[in-house]
Amino acid sequence: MPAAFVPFATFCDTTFWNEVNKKKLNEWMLDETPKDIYAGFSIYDTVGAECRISLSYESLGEHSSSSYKGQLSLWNTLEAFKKLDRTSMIKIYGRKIWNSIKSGEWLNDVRTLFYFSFTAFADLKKFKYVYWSCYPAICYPPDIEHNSLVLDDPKPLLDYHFSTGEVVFILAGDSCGKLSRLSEFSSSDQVSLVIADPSPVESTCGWPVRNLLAAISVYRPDWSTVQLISLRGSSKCFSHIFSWRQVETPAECPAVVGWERNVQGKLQPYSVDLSTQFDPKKLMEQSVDLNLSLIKWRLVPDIKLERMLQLKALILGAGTLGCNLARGLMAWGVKKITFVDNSTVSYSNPVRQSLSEFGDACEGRGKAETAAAALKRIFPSIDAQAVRLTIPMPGHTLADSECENLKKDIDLIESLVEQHDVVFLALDSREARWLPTIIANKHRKIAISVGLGFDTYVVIRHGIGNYSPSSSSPANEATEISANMLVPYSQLSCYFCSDVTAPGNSTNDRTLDQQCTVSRPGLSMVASGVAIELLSSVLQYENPLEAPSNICEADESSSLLGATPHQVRGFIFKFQQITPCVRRFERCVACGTAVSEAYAAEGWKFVREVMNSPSHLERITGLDQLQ
Amino acid sequence: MPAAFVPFATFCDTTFWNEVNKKKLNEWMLDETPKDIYAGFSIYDTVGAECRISLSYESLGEHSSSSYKGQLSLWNTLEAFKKLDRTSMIKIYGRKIWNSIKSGEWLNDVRTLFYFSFTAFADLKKFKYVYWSCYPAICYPPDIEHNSLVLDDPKPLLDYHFSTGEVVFILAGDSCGKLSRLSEFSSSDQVSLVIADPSPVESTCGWPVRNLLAAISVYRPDWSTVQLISLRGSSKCFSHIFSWRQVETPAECPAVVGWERNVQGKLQPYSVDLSTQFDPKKLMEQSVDLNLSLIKWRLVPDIKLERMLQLKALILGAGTLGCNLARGLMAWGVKKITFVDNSTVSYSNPVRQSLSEFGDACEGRGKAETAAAALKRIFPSIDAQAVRLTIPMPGHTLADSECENLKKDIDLIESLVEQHDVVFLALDSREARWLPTIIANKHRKIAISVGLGFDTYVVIRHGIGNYSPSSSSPANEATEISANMLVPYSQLSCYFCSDVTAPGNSTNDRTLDQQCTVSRPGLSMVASGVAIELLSSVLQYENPLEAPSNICEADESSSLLGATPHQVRGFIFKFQQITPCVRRFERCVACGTAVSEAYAAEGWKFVREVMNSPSHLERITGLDQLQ
Amino acid sequence: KFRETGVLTPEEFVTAGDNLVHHCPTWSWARASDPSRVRSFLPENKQYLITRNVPCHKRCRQMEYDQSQEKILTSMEVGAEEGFAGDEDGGWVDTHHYNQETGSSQALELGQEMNEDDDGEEEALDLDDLVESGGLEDPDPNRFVAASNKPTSEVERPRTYDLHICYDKYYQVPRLYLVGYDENRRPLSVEQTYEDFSADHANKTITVESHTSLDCDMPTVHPCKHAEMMKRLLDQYAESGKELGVHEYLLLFLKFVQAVIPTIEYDY
Amino acid sequence: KFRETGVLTPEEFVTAGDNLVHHCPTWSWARASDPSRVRSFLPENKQYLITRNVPCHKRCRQMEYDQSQEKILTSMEVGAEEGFAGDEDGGWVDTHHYNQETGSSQALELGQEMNEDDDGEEEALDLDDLVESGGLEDPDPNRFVAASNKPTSEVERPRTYDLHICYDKYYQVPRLYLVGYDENRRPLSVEQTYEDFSADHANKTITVESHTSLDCDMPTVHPCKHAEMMKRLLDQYAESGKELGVHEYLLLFLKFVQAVIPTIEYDY
Ligand SMILES: [Zn+2]
Ligand SMILES: [Zn+2]
Repeated sequence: MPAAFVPFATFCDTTFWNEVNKKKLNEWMLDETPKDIYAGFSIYDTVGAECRISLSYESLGEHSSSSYKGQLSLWNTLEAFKKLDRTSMIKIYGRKIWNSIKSGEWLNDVRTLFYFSFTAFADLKKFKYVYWSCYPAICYPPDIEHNSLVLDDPKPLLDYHFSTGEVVFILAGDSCGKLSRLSEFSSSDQVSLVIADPSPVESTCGWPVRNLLAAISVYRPDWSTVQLISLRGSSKCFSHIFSWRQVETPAECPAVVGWERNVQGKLQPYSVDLSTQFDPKKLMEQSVDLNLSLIKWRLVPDIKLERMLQLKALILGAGTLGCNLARGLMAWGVKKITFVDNSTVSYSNPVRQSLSEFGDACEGRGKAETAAAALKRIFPSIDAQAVRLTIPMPGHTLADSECENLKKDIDLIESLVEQHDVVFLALDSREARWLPTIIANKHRKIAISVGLGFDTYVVIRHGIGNYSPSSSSPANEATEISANMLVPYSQLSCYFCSDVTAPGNSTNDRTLDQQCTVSRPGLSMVASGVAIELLSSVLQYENPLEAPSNICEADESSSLLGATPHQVRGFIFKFQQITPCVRRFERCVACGTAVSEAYAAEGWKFVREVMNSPSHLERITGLDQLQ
Repeated sequence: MPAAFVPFATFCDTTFWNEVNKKKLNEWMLDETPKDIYAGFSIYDTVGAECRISLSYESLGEHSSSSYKGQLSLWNTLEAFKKLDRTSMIKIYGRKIWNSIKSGEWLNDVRTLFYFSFTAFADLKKFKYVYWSCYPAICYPPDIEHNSLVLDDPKPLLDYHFSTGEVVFILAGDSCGKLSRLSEFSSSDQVSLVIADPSPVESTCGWPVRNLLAAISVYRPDWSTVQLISLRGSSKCFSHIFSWRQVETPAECPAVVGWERNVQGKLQPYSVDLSTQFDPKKLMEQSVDLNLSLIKWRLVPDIKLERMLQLKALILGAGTLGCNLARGLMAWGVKKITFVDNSTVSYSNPVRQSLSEFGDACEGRGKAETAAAALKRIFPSIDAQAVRLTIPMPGHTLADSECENLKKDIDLIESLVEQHDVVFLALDSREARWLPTIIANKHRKIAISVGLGFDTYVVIRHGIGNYSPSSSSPANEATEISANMLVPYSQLSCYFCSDVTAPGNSTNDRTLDQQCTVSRPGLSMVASGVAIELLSSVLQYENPLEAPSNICEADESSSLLGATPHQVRGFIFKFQQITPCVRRFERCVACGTAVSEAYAAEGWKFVREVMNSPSHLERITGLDQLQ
Repeated sequence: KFRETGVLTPEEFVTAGDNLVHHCPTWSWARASDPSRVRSFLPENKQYLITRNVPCHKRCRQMEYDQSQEKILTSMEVGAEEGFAGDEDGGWVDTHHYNQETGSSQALELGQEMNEDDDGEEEALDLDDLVESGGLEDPDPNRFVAASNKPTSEVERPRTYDLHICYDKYYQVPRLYLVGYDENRRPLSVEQTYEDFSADHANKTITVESHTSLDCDMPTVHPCKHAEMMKRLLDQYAESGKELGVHEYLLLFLKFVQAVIPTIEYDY
Repeated sequence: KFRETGVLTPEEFVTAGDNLVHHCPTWSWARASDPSRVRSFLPENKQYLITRNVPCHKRCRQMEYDQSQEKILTSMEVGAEEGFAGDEDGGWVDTHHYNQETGSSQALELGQEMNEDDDGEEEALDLDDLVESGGLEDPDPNRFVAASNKPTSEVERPRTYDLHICYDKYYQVPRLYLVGYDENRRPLSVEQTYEDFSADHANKTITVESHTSLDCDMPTVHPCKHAEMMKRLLDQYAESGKELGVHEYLLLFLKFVQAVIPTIEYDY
């Protein structure tokens, strides 16, 4: 039966490419001259139809005696890799082997028969690699026939192989010996060649046997047959008889084959994209996602992580709170964060605003821009944006010339709110929260206010959307609710609901801006952490926009992550936290119906009126009658 | 009476030096050629004995017509500034003025009489400046005598001065006119000269009058007297009669004087250090301190801020908690922070560990080193140190070869604890907290453990020091305490007091290392914030090392900042926080007497024994009998 | 409207500034230090107001009790107590913030420490060899020298201040910045500046911030309570029958400033 | 001691490794990738153990129910439940952590999303013109080609894995790293690797971390529960009368690994 030989298949592990990256960057640089390379094989493989060649980090460094030697040609451009004249190349490598055969060198160093070529191009920026191996096999002698029978006891051969590390050796009678001792035997009956055979296919020899047969047929032109034992570790070993048609040894190297084929048998290079394994940005994405998945895998299997991962968060105010909120969101996997702020980083900020540094203060960079840039420095894959804008505030009188800008600013805030899923009101003044409250309400977005006192903090999720009179009758709903002790999201109060005056009237108002605000430094972290976790719990409610609050006390079973209280208020001076639930106030200056309607009807003109005269709010809500 | 003239004194405000900095850096660079400079003066000054010259940001740019013109010679080196031949220089400037006088130029541009020189050297790196002004006064005519009488109604003169901006003009009868009209008058009786006089000294004219007199005496060699009105804004105006000895106008410029003298009357340059106003690092120090002072000034006048500012904090573990704790400390003004950690930043860290970034993960930097570097980037004046060290842990068997290192590590930890005032145990495993607990106890340092669960956190301040039997009888003290419901600091439990097994026995232990720890992302911020504020409250207790805890509930009046509970435990799944108080357990595996004594007696050998066999702890504490 | 709320529009600020410059010519309008600093809602040549060389003879701790200032100070104090709770969410925190009436501020420990640091002499530029004891120029008999029988006390060599009044857009009130000079004509450090404010009060409101129109950081009286204070003063005037026009706002504002910095000699 | 606690000293790891290499010559010792990575407590030439080319024929979701593995899986599950509370402060948190018994993990949404992203074809290197349909080399009648009557199913072209066993100093147990290859000999992404683990269990313990001895990040079975599991297995053996020596530790460890990655053909 005509002989067949199992071809090689190259497996490059990630450590190999990693080593290529390092050597190319630090050592070889633009040098394209071929480098020595070593490849491992195993006699234990039993699966598949190829002899596996392994390239790993060791392939470019030290090597064991039982590995094949070859050359690595790493090209600087894809073009060079593609243009390579592979037809000539295999001939050159074939000639090298042929020379070893003719000179008898192979008897002392059998690895010269197995010399291979590894051609590659590495895109070090994108971590993409193309490679193509050539394991030259000389098509000689002609018309090889092959028969085999099972070898009874390969153990002594395996022992010899492992103890000497020799890949090819001879067996004569019961004793093994070096290949060079082949010269001692004149007849092919007296001796068997033994080869550590990487072929996984039973009774079919591996690729390296080809050049071995060529070598023997040249070395012993009088022989037309040879016994060859294919040594395997995990399956039966066979003793093969190869025979061929005797011809005169050619002067020139015969035909050579051996470019590696793909799994479909086509001659084609391999390409591999290792960016997920090497690109630091992707590695980081992976790590961050994995880290979050641990929550799902280990603790809360049903958690809807994607609600965090896909969340778009708008943070109004990039100060102490804004920075910490963004950090909390980022840690939860949120990938889209937009900051709005109108001021610049001053020297007192960096020690408290956790996304700014000394250098930002020196340069007087915008707070929003600074925070967004820091997020990207921390996690390059995040989509962090900055908008510099002053939020229109009640009581902050507007000159006529500024109306055009007011209109533009309000449009911008509207579109920002629309484009995000949650709005954090981390602003430093009461009145700055007024317009965002109205706009978040209008667009039915989750809005969470975070505020700090000196040693107290408050986190409130604003009621979502107006009470809609067209739905089920209010009376019934109210009854039902009070029975369940649950206040629906739509009925929760906003930041302003408990006020009986409009914001921005500076006589009654206690607004302090950021320079005036004094709070215990740990407070911002506590409040931000609480706000983030309140959001994460709300998002785990079946429909987050309907997450109710228990009117009595926090109900642990509200969501997968526990309670979804309406407010969390903390008192650091006694390390206490409470979770009050307050119903929407119909005459609220921010979320009350009258205000929503006025804003819907008049838009920026309504805002202008309130800016110039906050008491307008008290009139339209009817608050003035209550005072 | 012989005439005296009030000399000039130069006042450079910070905006002037700021402008010099900018121009020198961006425009002049190494160019040393003199630049035009303008100086302001005021006729409203009434205090002091000098005519004030003001240099401000305007001095190097646009200038009003009522300012003096001069030249700025800014030298690149202090040597050049010092070597300057000032004797020649004043002569050169004097000659310029003398030329204006001789040519009559001064009649059209009187400011040529007041031409001055400002020589300076600016150390732009240290924000230190030296300068010396010269206001040349020609000592001519000789023997000037002077008499004066009060002017009744200066108002018309002031009006003329302000409306025309003219510094010197004439008064003839009731009408004012340009100086150039002086030619119309042949007798000194017909006309008065009016000068806007910066002198604050009543009835004594200012320095610029000198060159004006020289000019007149040259212009009118036939005159030996002149009437001159010294125009003042805030005090009485005087009409002066100056008379002098008539001499022939010299061909060469007479003697010139005018280098500015210091307040003691010495000829000497001025130097000024504006680093606190310009050096960004100092500006930041100032801002940070100021920001903290607001707490004292506005809210808690008696707060002992210096206890925070001088605190030395040791943070064991530079992970999520360690980073946030450091940020909290920095925000409280702590200037000395040392991190201990043994691991490097991995890709999943930066989104949670608030002192690391993507780049740190790429480079695989040490966590402690990364955190310390970040602190310095945020606030360059902070003294942040990093120590890479693995804390010896019970149950982590030690090979004999590692004993030498163990000894060294323990010595290092001991000395670190000794050198700091507070130790934060922000470690990721239970057993890693064991040795630090013992050592902090030994050195009587404040030790605060912070730990995270998935949605729970705990902050414990360990009891300080062992109960010392030599002091007042334990029985009495205990009674007294229970009566007050206060547990003294020395009687508070540590992190391990409620355990009945030794740490580190992995069968019973639930230790999870950082890769295994899963906690809700907001938690670390909350716990760190709480821990920092617990510390800040404890530090405000009269003797912080004696701050007791109320056994019932947090007592707001404990310290200036409120309660000083023993523990704060939080449950984010219901947004609740409790403040339990637990007494020290005498058989505690970490703070129990038996353990302290064993460590005191055997040191690292005791640690080694526990590392190899944690149950040793249960034996020596007698815990095994309780199990 | 300013009488109701104490606040001022930019236009009213200009009106009041013009009036101030007219009545007190020590004051003048100033321009921004560079075009990028021009605030568009104010005329280019009226960006802020400035006066220089205001003497300050004694430090605040040297000041005797001055009955005439008590009333203003007291009303300020009231303002400070009510306002500085540092609380953005007034309604619910009132019951537990610290009572500011107890205990007056101690001497500023922090500032003193920093002073010591700053006085480090080792880094001073070496100028000794430059001191000329004569020879630089001829003797000058006509140079005025303050009569030697007057002691060269602080009264004679007072500190001086340049005062800047800017407009604060956020609070819609005037805002005061100060640049001080010591007896040796050197700019004062912030800590030195503090010595000229009443420790009980001024420390609460003086911060160092960047000037609205210049490229410098300067001590400034924080304007968060200005509107309220001004309203109080306006009310006092109204009670005594005087109704102030908006152009007189800054004259009144200077009275308020004098209450904050009582040591300054501000006599016009 | 290892029988009591399930942990191993470095010396014991080497002993057990030598034994593994001796009995399963597919395994061999390996060196660190560079001198800086050498861990001093292990011999330089015995830094970790490696075997290559372990086939993995089917994905985990294709695997039929296998009675024989049930017991081991169950005991693992117990371990997971008790251990992964994510709590450093066990004593007090137990009552309120989530009950992990309810609900099994759903398919990994996150991973799938990422896969889609990664499969972006637009950035693939253009290699079409390189595909040689012939002419590159002579026809080769002696090349072995798998008989065409066998379907080229997954069974024929399995995924393969390289397995690395390192020593984890912190947990004092062996630690498994894996490098997988797909049917086209390309390294597997982490998400693909997950397909070979039992979704209910393995997801909880597989992370990607840097290899102890190499410069690469690789999927690894987190060792935090190894000691406990090993102790369980040792106890099971002890109950059935077999007392394992420390040198057999790694053989037992491989059984444990097989429980985690049931799809792997690991037959020695
Ligand atoms: Zn509302
Ligand atoms: Zn204890």
